[in-house]
Amino acid sequence: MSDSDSMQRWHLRMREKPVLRIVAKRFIPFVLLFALYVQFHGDYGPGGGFQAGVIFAAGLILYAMIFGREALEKVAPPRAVEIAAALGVLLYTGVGVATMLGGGNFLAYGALDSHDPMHGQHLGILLVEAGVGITVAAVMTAVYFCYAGRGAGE
Amino acid sequence: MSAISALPPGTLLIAGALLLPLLRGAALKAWLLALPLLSFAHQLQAPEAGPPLQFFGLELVLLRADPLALAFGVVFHLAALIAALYALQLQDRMQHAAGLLYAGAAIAALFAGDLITLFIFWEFTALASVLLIWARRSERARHAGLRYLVVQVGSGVLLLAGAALHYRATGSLAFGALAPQSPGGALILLAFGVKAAFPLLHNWLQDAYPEATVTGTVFLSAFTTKLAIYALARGFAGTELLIPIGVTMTFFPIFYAVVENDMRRVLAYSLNNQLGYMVVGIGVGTPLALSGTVAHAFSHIIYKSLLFMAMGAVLLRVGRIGASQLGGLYRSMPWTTAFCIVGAVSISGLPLFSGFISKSLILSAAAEQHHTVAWAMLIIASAGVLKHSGIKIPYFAFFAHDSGLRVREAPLPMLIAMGAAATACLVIGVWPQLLYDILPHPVNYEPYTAAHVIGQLQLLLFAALAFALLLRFRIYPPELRATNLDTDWLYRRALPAAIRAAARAQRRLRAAAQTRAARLGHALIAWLRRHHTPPGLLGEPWSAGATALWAALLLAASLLLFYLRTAAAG
Amino acid sequence: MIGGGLLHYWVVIALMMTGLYTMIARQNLVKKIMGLNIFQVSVILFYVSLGKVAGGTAPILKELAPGEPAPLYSNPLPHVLMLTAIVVGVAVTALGLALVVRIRAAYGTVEEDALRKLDEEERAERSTGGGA
Amino acid sequence: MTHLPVLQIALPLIAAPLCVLLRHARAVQIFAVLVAWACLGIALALLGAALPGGAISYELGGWPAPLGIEYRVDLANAFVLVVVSALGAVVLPIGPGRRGHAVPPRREYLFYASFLLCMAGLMGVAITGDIFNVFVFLEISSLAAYTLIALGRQRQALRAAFSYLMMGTIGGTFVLIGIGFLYQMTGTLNMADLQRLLPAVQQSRSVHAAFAFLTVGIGIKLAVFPLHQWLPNAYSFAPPAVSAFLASTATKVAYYLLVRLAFGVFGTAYVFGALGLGALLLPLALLAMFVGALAAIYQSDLKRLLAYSSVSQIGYMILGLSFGTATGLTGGLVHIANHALTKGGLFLAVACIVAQTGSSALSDLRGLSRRMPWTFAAIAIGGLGLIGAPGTAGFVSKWYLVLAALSAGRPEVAFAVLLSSLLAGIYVWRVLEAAWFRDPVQSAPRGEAPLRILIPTWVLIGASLYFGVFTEWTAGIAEAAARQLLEGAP
Repeated sequence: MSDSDSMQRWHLRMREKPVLRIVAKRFIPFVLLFALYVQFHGDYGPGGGFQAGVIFAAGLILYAMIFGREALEKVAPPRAVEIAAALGVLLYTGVGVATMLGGGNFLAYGALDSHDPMHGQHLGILLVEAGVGITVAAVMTAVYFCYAGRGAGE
Repeated sequence: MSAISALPPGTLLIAGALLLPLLRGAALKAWLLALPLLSFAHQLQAPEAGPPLQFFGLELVLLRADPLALAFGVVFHLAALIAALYALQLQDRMQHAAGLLYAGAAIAALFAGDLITLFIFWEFTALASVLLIWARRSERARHAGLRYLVVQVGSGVLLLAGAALHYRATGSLAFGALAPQSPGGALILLAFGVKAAFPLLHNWLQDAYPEATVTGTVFLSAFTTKLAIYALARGFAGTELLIPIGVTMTFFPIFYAVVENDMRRVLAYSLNNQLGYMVVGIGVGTPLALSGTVAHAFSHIIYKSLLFMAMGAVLLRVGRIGASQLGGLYRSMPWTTAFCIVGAVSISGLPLFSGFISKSLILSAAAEQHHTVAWAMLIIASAGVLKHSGIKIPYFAFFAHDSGLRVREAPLPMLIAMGAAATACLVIGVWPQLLYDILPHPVNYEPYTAAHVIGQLQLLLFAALAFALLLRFRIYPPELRATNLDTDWLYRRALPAAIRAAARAQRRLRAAAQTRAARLGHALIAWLRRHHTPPGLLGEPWSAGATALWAALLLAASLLLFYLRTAAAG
Repeated sequence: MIGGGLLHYWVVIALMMTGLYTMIARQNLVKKIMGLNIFQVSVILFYVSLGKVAGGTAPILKELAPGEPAPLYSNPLPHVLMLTAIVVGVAVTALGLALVVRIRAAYGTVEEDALRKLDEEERAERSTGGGA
Repeated sequence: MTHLPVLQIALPLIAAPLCVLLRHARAVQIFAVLVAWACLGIALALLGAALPGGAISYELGGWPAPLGIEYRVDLANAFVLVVVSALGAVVLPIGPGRRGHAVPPRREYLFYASFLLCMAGLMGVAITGDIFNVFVFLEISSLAAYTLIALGRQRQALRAAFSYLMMGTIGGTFVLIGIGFLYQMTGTLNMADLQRLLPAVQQSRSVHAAFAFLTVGIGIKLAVFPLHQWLPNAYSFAPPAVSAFLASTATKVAYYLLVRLAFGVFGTAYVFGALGLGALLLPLALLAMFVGALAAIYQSDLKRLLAYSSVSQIGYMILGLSFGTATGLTGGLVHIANHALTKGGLFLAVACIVAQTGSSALSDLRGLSRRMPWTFAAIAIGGLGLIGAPGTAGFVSKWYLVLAALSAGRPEVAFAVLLSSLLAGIYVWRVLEAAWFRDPVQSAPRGEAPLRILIPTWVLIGASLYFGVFTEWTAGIAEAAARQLLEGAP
């Protein structure tokens, strides 16, 4: 409970720091945007779901640190985070199943588009990376909830 | 039906024992008596050989019914029936079940055609029989039972190891004649020897049997050692080594039997002595000798059960079994007394009783093969038998000084069981041909020649005379550590002091060795316990850090090993 | 060159030993986790150094002008593998810390010797309680 | 069907997040059990396909083998797959346990999700032909296992999980280092490819180091003495179903992995000839057999006793491996199945006891056999299996081990095997003696355990009896698998 007290005190103090609040508010959208850039640039250069997911989660966690866990819970309810993590994995494995239904091997993206395998490759990698990104972002946020939420329920 | 006849006899007993928990009252009793009969019927219609069974790549022969196995089967069934009858009034269902399982496993072991099957039932008898000891539910019995189990399972382990070696060497698991010189054969011989209570391997017998329940001892005396005798007869007939071993077996227990106070322990020693005759018979190995062995096993099972039953009845009624604590019981237990005397004269080999018939066979076989020394020793030993079993048991239990004990006669089922056994002793003694007909080899032997009868009677008379004299001069009170004095007067005059000293020295030596070994054993166990119980080093998991350290050390060790090995090779 | 061209090995080994030592010697569970992290990082460095090809450039495909020789790429595979290893490391750390949090809640301490003593006391209590 | 190898892994992997989405305890339970049974079906189908002797290869993403990740099923790993999925299918229906548990019903779905992940990880280790993939699956299964263990009822479960996490991660990292060395020397991660390329470079010290790191790393997961320290606490404080599952599968998969690397990747001649691994493993195996059994004798809690007996039984498996011969390997492989059935059944029997009495202390077992005859009959049979009594599955394994020791010219080792089964007899006897020959305590439970637990218990114990006599499906397959591994069939 002392932990949760200190948490609350931390947020109270944050209220009194307008510079941080303003900067964060301006900054966070760019963090999230950058995450999306890394996510979709992964198709052509360095980047991809792992990195993007972590960056995205970092943005969310920054938001929670400045404005409080409750504020983040409004944006991303823990239940929704949990579902997102599950859905991300399902998206990944779903692509695998789809390729099998399309007649290829598991995760043989070429099978996603019977006319143009190259197009299928693009689509497959896009979806898989999206799944990875969603999962990583959700799991990192969940981990944050797990520690930051400690004491609240006790 | 054909499926049942493919199974070895005895399995019926095992299966039947598993039904016991469902029965109660009269049905239970009827079932207990019916099972041995049913099983015997099963044996009678058993084919000569069952179909081989595939058991992870090995071919097992569960059923091989040749004359040797069949002969033992007859007597085992008879013993099972008598023992079940004796135990009938018992309320303890576990003992009933254990007894039947034990008998069933022992019978099934007789028909095992290969070493693995033999091993399986061999261990099964150990497991079932130990329950008969534990069923007494005393601390002493629990410990004795555990020691017994360790020895019995140990003999099974030796047997399995021997079987594996034998299989390696010959590629066959069939249980036939084995070579005692080969490592596998030697291990198997040792396994049989443990179970047959060879000298120095015998302690478990005297340790465990007297601790078993009243009825349990009757079962125990019938099966365990005789199964070993059967196995020896099958695997090592004609092994000369067995003759000296057997002669030793007939002799050394006499000393202990004479000085022992606990009557059931006296019988346990005499059991050992009787086994000696059979081991000699196997060592001689001629058809006559083998037949003698089987015949002796047959009659011995019956009269030894009879004696154990009588002593069990005494223990049941009096609650004590020390020779010095008994006496004068013939007044209150006349029937038991009578049956006990029948058993005693049978074991002593009095003509017209079963012991005479079978012992003579072995003696004649030994003489025929010119094992003169062994023959002479056996004769001398048989006089000793008379003293410790034939006279000591009935005399101190039922006569001697009147201890003032007034108890009830044994319960009726026990009396019937004893009566049946006594009748069997007499019937075999009078009509030996009945016994000879079931022996594995045809026997044309007439025990009742004048020479035989007179020789035996002389021997017995001298022994009885010696006993009387000793008593008369008060050299033979039960608590005295007396020596064995035999009919031979030279022997008697020259050696008593030496033997007395030797016996005493041996006892002292044994005691010292035992305490030293015990102290060592205790220290070892304490050490093991200290390190393996939870706060100890090996009984409690270490911290994660310690494992990290061990992982690092092991890694270093393996790197070093690999480096050295390859450096040496390169 | 320092370390005879094997500098990266020495760094890896130094980190690895630091991590192992921390795990072995520290009683505090959080510090143990940190040791574990250092240990894992050393392996990641090891892999990353495996992928480096002397003179190689970042493994990004580019359009080649006609006649231009293909550039020498470093091996990207170890990096990709380490992506997975990092994820594993994060998961392990998160789970380990979560366990530490719950241990703290259940025992009130995160020092291993204190935990051990608490467990031993509990067992002693139970065995005497069970005997009575 | 051609996709079976990947479905084996993908099915539980897909099902785990679905469990999270479903949430409703009852629905999740039914769903997870169905998935586990489907896994068993797939594993059996794979075994059937592998029986003729060839290997089934499946290329993930359609990339050809040395480059892409390959799933490869031959007899040895099909056998392991069947064992793992069968144990999962039998144990999972029991669930996390109801009585005073750390898992509130509304969080139960996490138990099922973790369990499925653990299954997927273990089967993944067995099925994959890519050595880095092995590491990934090893960590998936381990992470799920840490979580499952931490669900135990007592607070010691947390400590146990933490220690396991530390040691397991050290082990996993060692494996990773070993893989790194292999990749450095050969430039490939595919196991079949490694087998082809290694002989050329096997004199290099990097390869020795790789093998040392792999052996020790796997040794931690396998709980080789003296790296077994995580095991007793982990098994004794985990929820009963978890103990039953992990005890019968986790170490077995690690054993399979070690076997695969030693015989299938590095090669018998190199591992046992040049490096002399047998000289390292044999003493460790013997020590494990005796220390484990002795420690088991002196334990006062049934679950701990069984856990230490596992240490001893793992010693047997290592012993089989240490000879480096077909017979020894057969003994080790067949013990995977036999010990999984026996120990799984025993831990489930403990679950029965805990469900009725709430305790697994030996002193609380007094006289219980009268109240719970079926449970204790199962314990008696399972105990005989641990001893290696004939007619039980344990005997079959021991027979092969004894044969292997004798044919390797080590009769004293054969004797040690038999001697340590005597020790097993003592600890089993302690349990039976308490249950049968002591008078029951006052607070003894009213009756037999619920069928929900009793039936799985008897399924496993019954199977251990069945495979004690009919060994075509255990020893037969193990023998063929050992031969396949030794011949280094591609």
